[in-house]
Amino acid sequence: MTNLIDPLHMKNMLWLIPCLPLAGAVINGLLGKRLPVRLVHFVGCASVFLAFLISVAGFFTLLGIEEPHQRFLIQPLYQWILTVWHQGSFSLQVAFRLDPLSITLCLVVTGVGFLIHLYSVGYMAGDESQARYFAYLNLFTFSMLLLVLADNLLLMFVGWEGVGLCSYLLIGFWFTDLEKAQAGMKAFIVNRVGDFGFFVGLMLLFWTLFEGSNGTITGLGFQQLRESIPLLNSASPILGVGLATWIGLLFFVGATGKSAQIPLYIWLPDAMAGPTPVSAFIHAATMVTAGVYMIVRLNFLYVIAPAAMAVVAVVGGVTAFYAATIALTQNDIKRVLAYSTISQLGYMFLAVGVAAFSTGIFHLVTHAFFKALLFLGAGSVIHAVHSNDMLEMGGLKKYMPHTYLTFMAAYLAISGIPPFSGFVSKDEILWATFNSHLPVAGLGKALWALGLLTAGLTAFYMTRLVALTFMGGFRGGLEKEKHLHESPSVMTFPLMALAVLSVVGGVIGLPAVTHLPNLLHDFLGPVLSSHGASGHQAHAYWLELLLMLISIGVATTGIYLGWLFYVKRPELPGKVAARFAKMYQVLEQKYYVDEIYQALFVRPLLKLVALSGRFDLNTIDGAVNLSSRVTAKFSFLIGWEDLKIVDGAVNGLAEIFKRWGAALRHLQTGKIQHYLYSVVLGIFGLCVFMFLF
Amino acid sequence: MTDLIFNVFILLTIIPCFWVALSSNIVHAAFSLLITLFGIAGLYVLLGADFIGVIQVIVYIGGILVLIIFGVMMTQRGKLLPLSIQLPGKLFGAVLTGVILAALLLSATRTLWPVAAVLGEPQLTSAAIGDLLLGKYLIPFEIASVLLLAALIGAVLIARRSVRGE
Amino acid sequence: MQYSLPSFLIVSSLLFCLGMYTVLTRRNAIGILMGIELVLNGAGLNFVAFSRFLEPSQTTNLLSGQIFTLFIIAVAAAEVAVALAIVLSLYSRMKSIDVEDFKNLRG
Amino acid sequence: MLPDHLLSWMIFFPLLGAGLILFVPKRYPTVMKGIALAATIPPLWWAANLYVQFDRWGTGFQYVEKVPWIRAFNIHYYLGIDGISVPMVLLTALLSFICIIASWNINEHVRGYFALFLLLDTSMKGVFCALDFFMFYVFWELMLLPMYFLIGIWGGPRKEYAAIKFFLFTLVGSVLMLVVMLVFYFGSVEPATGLHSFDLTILADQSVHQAFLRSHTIRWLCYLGLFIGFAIKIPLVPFHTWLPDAHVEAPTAISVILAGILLKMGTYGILRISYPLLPDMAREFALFAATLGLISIIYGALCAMAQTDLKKLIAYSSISHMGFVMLGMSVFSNTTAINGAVLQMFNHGTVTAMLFLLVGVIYDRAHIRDIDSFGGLAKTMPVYAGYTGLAFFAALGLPGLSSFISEALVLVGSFQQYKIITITATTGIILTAAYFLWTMQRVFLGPQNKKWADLPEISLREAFTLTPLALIVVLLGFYPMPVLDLIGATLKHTVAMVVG
Repeated sequence: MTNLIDPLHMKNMLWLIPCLPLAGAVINGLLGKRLPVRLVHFVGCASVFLAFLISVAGFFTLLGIEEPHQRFLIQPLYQWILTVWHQGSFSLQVAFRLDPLSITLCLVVTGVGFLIHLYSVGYMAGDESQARYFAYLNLFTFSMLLLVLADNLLLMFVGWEGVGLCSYLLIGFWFTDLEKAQAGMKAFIVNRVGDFGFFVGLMLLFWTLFEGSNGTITGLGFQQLRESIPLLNSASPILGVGLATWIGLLFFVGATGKSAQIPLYIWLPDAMAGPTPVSAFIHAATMVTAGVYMIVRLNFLYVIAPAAMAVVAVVGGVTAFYAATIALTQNDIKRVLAYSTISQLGYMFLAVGVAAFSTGIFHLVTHAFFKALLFLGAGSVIHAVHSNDMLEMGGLKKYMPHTYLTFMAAYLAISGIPPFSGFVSKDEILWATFNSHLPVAGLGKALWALGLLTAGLTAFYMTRLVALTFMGGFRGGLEKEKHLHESPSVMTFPLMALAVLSVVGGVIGLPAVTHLPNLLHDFLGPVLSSHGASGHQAHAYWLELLLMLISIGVATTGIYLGWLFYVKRPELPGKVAARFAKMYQVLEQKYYVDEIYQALFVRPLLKLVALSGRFDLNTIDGAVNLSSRVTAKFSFLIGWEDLKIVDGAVNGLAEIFKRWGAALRHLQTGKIQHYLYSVVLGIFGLCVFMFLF
Repeated sequence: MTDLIFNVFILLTIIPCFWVALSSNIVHAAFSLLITLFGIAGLYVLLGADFIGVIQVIVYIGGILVLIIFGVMMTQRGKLLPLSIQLPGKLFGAVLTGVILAALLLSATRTLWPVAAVLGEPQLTSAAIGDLLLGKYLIPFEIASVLLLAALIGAVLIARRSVRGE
Repeated sequence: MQYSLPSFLIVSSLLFCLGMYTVLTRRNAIGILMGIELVLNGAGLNFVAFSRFLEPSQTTNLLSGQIFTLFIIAVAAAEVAVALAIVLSLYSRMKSIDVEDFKNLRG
Repeated sequence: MLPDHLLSWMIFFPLLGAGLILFVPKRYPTVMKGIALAATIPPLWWAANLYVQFDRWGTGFQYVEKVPWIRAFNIHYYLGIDGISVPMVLLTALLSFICIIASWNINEHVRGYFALFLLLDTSMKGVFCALDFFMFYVFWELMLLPMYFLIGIWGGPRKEYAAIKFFLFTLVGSVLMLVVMLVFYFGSVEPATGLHSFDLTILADQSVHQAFLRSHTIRWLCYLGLFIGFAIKIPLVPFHTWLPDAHVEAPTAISVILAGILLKMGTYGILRISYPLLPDMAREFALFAATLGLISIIYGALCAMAQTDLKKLIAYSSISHMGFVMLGMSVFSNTTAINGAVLQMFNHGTVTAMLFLLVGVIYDRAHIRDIDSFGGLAKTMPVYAGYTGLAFFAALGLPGLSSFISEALVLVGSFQQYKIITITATTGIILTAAYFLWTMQRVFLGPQNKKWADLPEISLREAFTLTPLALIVVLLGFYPMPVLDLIGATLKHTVAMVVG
């Protein structure tokens, strides 16, 4: 494929990718109410589809460039921020960078995004403010593309918080329902906590590089960062910890906020309050993966901070396991999928933690396919049953064949059954973890075991979900059963497309044992730092094959157990739950995490707020009023004292003058002569006075 | 010869003054004032101030005195007023006047006035006065005119109010 | 008395004092006016006499005294006009020009 | 076709309008409003021209007009602008124009209101263009008077208390400034004429200062006096309690002007007077000022969260935002922070103006500002909810909107000099997001409150006042260079001068 499009031409079209969805958002947002609904749908979907086409064109242009290390296009738009001073300057450009990593993400965002836009047309039919919905969805696509295509960290931060805003707007889309609005707010504030970490990391990075390079580094462009990153090692560590690690950890805090990892994941389960396509698009495929993308984009930083990498890996692994355990006991179909997303994200961070960047991205891509499919499937189920609770579903296999089939494809993929993409990417991660040589001896092996166990749990709770939803008899009451219907084609087409992708998806990153080229790894090569330990050194193929078999075994046992519990002997879960009542209850209540956070952060903050409010009201204001009262009293005192002493004297004086006045009054006789006399006397006296002296 | 004329005019000025001061009939006082003013005009001419003398006659006598006489005639209805205040008032006035007169006379005669050695021949002064008035003393001249205007308006106003009985 | 400066000053002083006496002792308002006229003329005479007899210094030339008398006459004219207007308006209101009756501006 | 004494024309043109209004008979209020509006349009046009023709790279003052005013004390009528004052003058012209439209439904003592308003407009522009300390002080005091009456007469229930409190607070500040002004006057000798001088440009070069003005304690006391005087105006935390009362009681348009421009007088004063005249003291006070700025940010945000009155909440948020300005201004190791600070002064002007106009809209309809009594307004007034949404997100510093750029610059810049302060300040953005979204939710989201179901949508006039501000907020978010390149050169010069 010689380059169909010459790179220069493509470079000028880069800005179209994010700006088309932005245009769609503006049109729908401002004029939406007046446009007919069909036009709103068309504008919404078309803008994302066009962006997808341009991304594909970009992809091929990149492929066209032979020399792998030249495979990137940068389009600087305009000077964004410029402050100059003597020792240096801080200048940032608004520029888009298209390189293998960002084009992969672009394709996922626009491709899956378009399918979900299509699906939303069906799902949101009948909702009265569709224009606003599509405007927000397009705005989200714009922010995500901005995040992915940004060429410097601050512009990425703009996209980073932009997606946070859109997730807030979309989660609280049906804002008339107060608790949905609260979920939106919770999401935004938790994201904001993460962004705090991101921003501090950004500042620390800039100034360390600025001082290190004494003034030559002036911006945060990735190219500039990549070249000057060794300066971090020379910078003096703070509190004994190397600067690279500090920065890595701070960025990771941002990532946990955005990609819902252990400390800051609490907002994702509540985010299910938004419409299901939103959950599929934002809270499964794109936004939550921003954290992973950011770490992979800054791989050159993390590579020189092994401690930070270890932390990422551990947090990823633990989150994966932790979320999987909670998913076991959830009855709301969307919450199960939410926790499963957190768990899969944990896997991605595990992969990135062990420096298997391309594998992390590979799992990100495959996860986008099957998780979006799962959510959309759940969406069409909810659309039919009008409730999220799995206990009211069951036996939908008969009523919704298409949804069932596509759902099964995704189910098999996520559970890790061989040919499907889920298996390939997850196994690749386990393999990379097994081979990884993290600073702590044996940590790699421990994490691998944890990952394996989580894979089993994943298989189990996915089987539980499928069993409760599609198998057995419909538990949702007879009259509801009557009008159970398959979703319209506009909804099932995306399901099928995604099903194909989740089945075939595995092909782009085949493991070494198959002796076939790992397309994605080679494609991403130049972007990732050279010594990415993605396990392609010479190693015993038999070991990889053995591990693969083990993971297949674990997956099948998980499925069997799930089938056993929920299909063959439905009473079994009740007995098990009874025996481990306490443990079950803890899981069921999501380890009481929400309550702990409430007690640990929210309530003290509110107390502090109330305190400062009162403090301000009566202390400072009080002080001011107090001072006014004191001066008032003091002035009264002076007034009293003044009244008695000074006043007395003054009055006495006044008396004297009054008497003299009375005396002099007689002089004013009214006769003119007397006045003339006094005049003449006066003058005469004056003359005498002048004469004598 | 000039001394004689001079003494005549002095008498002409001083004697009627006593009538003005003491006479009980206001009309007599007014006419004696007329004679005094003529005397003074004569003295002016004697002092070489011919223009001032003529002005004195025209303005002072022709204008002001006529006005006063007019005023006297206007208010002369009914009984003749006892023209001076009771005795103690007069006595006090006389004593005061005497003292001041003595002081003035003393200063007039005692001080050595820097009299010009030779008295220049008196020439016609009106041209020179004209130049001075419109040259060096232009501003006082203008102010005097404004003063007269103001007095005119004031007089009209006061008179008008009194006539309407406000 | 011979024609000399002191004699003139004597005459003007006499005029001045008689005028003052008239002013102080007259009960008739217009009488007082006449007194004032005498005083003014006394002063005028003084000026003319000085301008005639004194050595003209560089600031005051020969005729400045006479100019001054001219202004005195002007002022006198204005003064009489206003004074008569007042007296007549008082007369029309109080039917008398006796100074004793104008007492209401008492203290 | 621009008049040559552009600055004088711009400053005193509203005064002509005010004069004209006095002659309009009582029966024609709309004519008065028309004249008031007409009196603000030419200055706006001139300010725009000023902005376009301002030479970005010249460091000295431009459009200078210097005429001896009071010869006895060597005081000059000395006007001039540089990079810092151009955005402020532009902001003043714009906000005055908008506020006249916003106060179209004032209908008692219309003549008094608009005449005082135009007088206030004149004095504000005067402060921004004055280069003579005495003239600066005159305009500073002149600004107090109309403000006192505007709050005292047209204000809310506790207007007298608020007006007096505002007046006394600022007066204390200006008394201190007066003392310092006199110290500088008597402590300085102009080399050319040997006279004392009020001229800021001359006072700026240290050689002019006499012996006693060179002693450390005197300079320290002078800087402290000026600092307190300006801190009251900014307001920094210990001196801020007049702001919530003044805002709550002031009519809408006046609290827009109060928050939009008057708060900037404090920081502008420090940049125009404290830094050039006492650079060594500026460095010494920098840490103290930064800490006060930090306290303002955190404390302002906390108090804002505790408020139930919408206007008080926005008042406290202004304190928090102005804390950023103070933090940015006390960094001298780079110009990023100070550029961010001046940009934040401009952005805060537009954003808070929008916020107060929006509160005005709801107050005109519902006559209460209590947050908890509203609910579900987004259903009844969607367009209004849209505007408020934009304003709230701009205020909490969402990237892509103007205040993010300025806050980011301030934080990035000040990180170099004060690491711990900046990190604590960055937590401020979380608090800000929390209280704005919480307010957004209590007022707009949630079930539709029956009591307010019939509130009319935002009117065209109100929308007309909000749209230009909204456009500026969005434009400066994506492309802040129009303001940044305007202030760049001057601030580089200022920092160089302070670092010395």
